[in-house]
Amino acid sequence: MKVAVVVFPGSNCDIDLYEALTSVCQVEAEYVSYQQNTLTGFDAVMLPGGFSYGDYLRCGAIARFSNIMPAIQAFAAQGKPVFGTCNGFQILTEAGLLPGALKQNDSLKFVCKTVALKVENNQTIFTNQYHTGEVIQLPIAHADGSYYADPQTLAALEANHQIVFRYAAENPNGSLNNIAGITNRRGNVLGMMPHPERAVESILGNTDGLRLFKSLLDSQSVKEAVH
Amino acid sequence: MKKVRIFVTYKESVFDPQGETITAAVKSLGFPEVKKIGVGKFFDITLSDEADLDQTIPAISEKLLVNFNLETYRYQVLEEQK
Amino acid sequence: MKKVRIFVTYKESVFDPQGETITAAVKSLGFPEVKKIGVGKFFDITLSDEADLDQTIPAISEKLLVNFNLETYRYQVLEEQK
Amino acid sequence: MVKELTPTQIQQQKPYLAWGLSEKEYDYISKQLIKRLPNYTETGLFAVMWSEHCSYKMSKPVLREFPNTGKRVLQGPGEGAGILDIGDNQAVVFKAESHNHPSAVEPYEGAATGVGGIIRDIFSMGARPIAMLDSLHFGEINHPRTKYLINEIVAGIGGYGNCMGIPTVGGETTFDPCYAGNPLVNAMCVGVMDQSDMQKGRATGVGNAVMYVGAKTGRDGIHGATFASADFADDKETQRSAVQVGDPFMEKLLLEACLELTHKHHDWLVGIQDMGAAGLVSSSCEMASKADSGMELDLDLVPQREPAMSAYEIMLSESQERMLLCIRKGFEKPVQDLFKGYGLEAIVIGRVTKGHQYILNHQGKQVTDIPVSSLTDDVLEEQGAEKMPQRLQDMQFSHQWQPTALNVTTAFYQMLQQPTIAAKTSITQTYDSQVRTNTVVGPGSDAAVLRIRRTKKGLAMTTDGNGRFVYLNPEVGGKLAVLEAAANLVASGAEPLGITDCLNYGDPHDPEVYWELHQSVKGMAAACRALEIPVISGNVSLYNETNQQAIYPTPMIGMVGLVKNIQQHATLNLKTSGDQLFLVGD
Ligand SMILES: Nc1ncnc2c1ncn2[C@@H]1O[C@H](COP(=O)(O)OP(=O)(O)O)[C@@H](O)[C@H]1O
Repeated sequence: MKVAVVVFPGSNCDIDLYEALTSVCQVEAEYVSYQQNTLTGFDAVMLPGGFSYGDYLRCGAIARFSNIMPAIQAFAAQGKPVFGTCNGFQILTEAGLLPGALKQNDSLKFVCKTVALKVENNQTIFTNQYHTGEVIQLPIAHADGSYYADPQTLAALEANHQIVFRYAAENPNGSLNNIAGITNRRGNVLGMMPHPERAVESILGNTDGLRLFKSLLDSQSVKEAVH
Repeated sequence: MKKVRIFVTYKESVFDPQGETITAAVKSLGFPEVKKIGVGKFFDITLSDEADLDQTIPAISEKLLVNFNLETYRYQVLEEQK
Repeated sequence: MKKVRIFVTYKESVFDPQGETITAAVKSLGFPEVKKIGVGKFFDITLSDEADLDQTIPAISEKLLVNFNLETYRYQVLEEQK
Repeated sequence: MVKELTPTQIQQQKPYLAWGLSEKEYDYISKQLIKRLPNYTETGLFAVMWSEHCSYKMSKPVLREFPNTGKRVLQGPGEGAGILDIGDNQAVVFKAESHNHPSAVEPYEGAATGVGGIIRDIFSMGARPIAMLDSLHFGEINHPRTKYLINEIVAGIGGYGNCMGIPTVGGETTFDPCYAGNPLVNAMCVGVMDQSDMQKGRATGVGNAVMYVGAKTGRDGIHGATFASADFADDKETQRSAVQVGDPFMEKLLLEACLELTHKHHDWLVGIQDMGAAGLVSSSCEMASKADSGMELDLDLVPQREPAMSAYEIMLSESQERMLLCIRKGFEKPVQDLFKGYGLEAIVIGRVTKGHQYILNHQGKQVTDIPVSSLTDDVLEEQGAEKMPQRLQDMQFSHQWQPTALNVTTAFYQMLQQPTIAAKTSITQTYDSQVRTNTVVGPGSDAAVLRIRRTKKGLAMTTDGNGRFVYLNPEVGGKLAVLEAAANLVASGAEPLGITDCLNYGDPHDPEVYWELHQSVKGMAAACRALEIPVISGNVSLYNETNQQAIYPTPMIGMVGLVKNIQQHATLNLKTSGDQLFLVGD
């Protein structure tokens, strides 16, 4: 298993993902520049948080035109796992790999804190080590995390069990249906505002994010898809 | 040079927290005559004389400047000199 | 109801990193005819019929909507119905 | 275009007075230092380089009180930031900076660019910034402007730090009427590096290139006085703004590019410095002065954002996100390519020269030819007059105020309602305190604690000060500021290593203010000596007054400590019911 951590100009949680994978989960990972155009040799792709292109215009709007994006599109189309957290989620929606969009928080402010999340669907390659209905704690840190989609899209997300994480207590940003994370229809692309990679070591006070990485890394379906 | 202004706003159905906050703030400052404030952004684009506006403006709007999940746009030609 | 649109932009001398970044992005997307993109915001204000626009609009602009350290504004009456 | 006065007109009309240069200084410069009348550009360079902000001419005598040596000190005051040895060939780098005046005028951008500036100071030393802290002092919370200032200043600090991906892990926030017209915005940045990557802001080696990287130069932040003066022929004042606007995205690119240069290309790089206060002039002449070199720059090569900038404007501009490099001759191209990889332009704007002259050329004319040292080393120090403030003289004879014992429970609740004491989560939650996943203890404890990856070590850090204590007794207040910071570190399981400071005071020409400055520094220095903690960097902000009313003398102490074993750090919350509580000390 080898994971690509894509680095865009302005990404700043790239090291967090990389360390969660390599130091904590003992998995091979490599930084991949936004300028590259191939993902050959990788089994999964992760898009980190940060402020690609300063979040100018809209979060993720400019990054989605990077050289690497067609390769990510193709990778996703092959059913291989693609994961985006925070700015990574924003880029995936801007690129159309996930439906909907992320708006400015209702508070109009950046918010950094730990929130309660309900695992809505553990039948994904990213969540199979959680229980459906389980409530976990993960940090958030964003100014534009209010998920929006039109009513039809929302209904389809609900019907297809694409909503994987929902804010369980307070809704920190005004997102519709308390959505914190969704997958695409096929279930191989996950985007979420919370930062599981910040919650993988007990020294930092929280390990609730660890099972997300473990789910993916141990996932039988990944091994099958890849080999 | 040609000049075009593109106006981008949230679709009507999308909740605009900024507009709500500003409306409330203005009212509380003592302007009861203000009923509602909507917020949008605009882009002033300078293009070379050869630019085909009917083609270029929708193209860059759709590709980059507007997110159709949330937003809608209109544009206005400010200047079209030869 | 009266309707006014207030346009707020950076003053000319103020550095606009967002505009620069967007201009570069549009050019690199293959629109060499685009020379420059400036970004601004606008406020669409609905006021009651009694509102005195010459008074209210500058007042709320100065008090809340515009940061005169960096920005400047213009406004345009869209509708003035009795 | 600017109509520049001739040297004789300058001598007669004395525009330099409005730029902050005294007649005595002007005479000394023209008669002793350069032995001719300085031209317009030169006069401007002297005015800004001899300002208190750049030269510390009034605070220097006082700052000598601070101890700044010790077995861990690798770099004391004098460079962009101080450096301390933390073992394993690693070092910690830190410095604090005030941005009070810019934040009072334009709170968002003022605070944001303050953060940007202090971050550049850290990475220009070759270190990766790992944490930000702040120290904020506002007027009373129900003062109409205070709420606006808090929102904007806090948003500015968060906006910049969050975008850079540097966690803001701690700070302090107090409220008092004395800060209503003059809020204090101090920011501190901490970085970590391998000792082999240590850089200096030096330009040595005749023929080596002086290279400019980062944002273009505009008229931002040029000495307010010049805007007010009638020198501008073109009358578009309303379209003019000298406010500096920060671009954290540009700075993030600059940070990564500069760290690649400093970490991987020791052989290309001779020296590096950020362009902070007084922009190009201060960075370039300091780099030359520290190396005892000469320097010649061609200002037409400086990337410019606005048309028709004069030499004076180009040199004094405080446009943000710019760095100056000294590059070994022959390596200009690879440096350019390296920066291009990050979407940045690096441009040769001059060379290190033989001798010690500072020469500037602009539009085919030589506009400056003066000794480098005349700008940096020959500044006339000023010893301020000192007088114990009347209020303290009076206090000596009055009875100490005794609080009447009232209901302790009520008093306790009332104290908790004081904004200075109340929880600051509404502020700290808008800062990303966790990015880069090293924050072991974030905001809400005595000190923040960060681990250093791949070691057992951690660093604890805190900012502390108490203007009211210093106002009541400068010497004791100064001691207490240091002791509070040290206590916060010790309570987090750390050994205090060193200090940076921001000295926020009123007008030093007021003998009472100067006395407060001197006495409080004495107090801080005494505490530093007692605890054996050196002061390795710092910043002075004077003239914090509104309507001739000075703020409380408010020194801020930023202190960093070493946690030898990160597993053994301590936090302040009570852990288990039944645990015993001890009171230690007097
Ligand atoms: N402006 C601020 N920025 C970041 N952290 C802050 C700020 N103000 C307060 N804090 C944090 O909030 C906590 C409480 O602050 P404070 O009330 O000053 O505590 P103390 O008196 O123990 O120093 C500390 O952890 C401090 O670092």
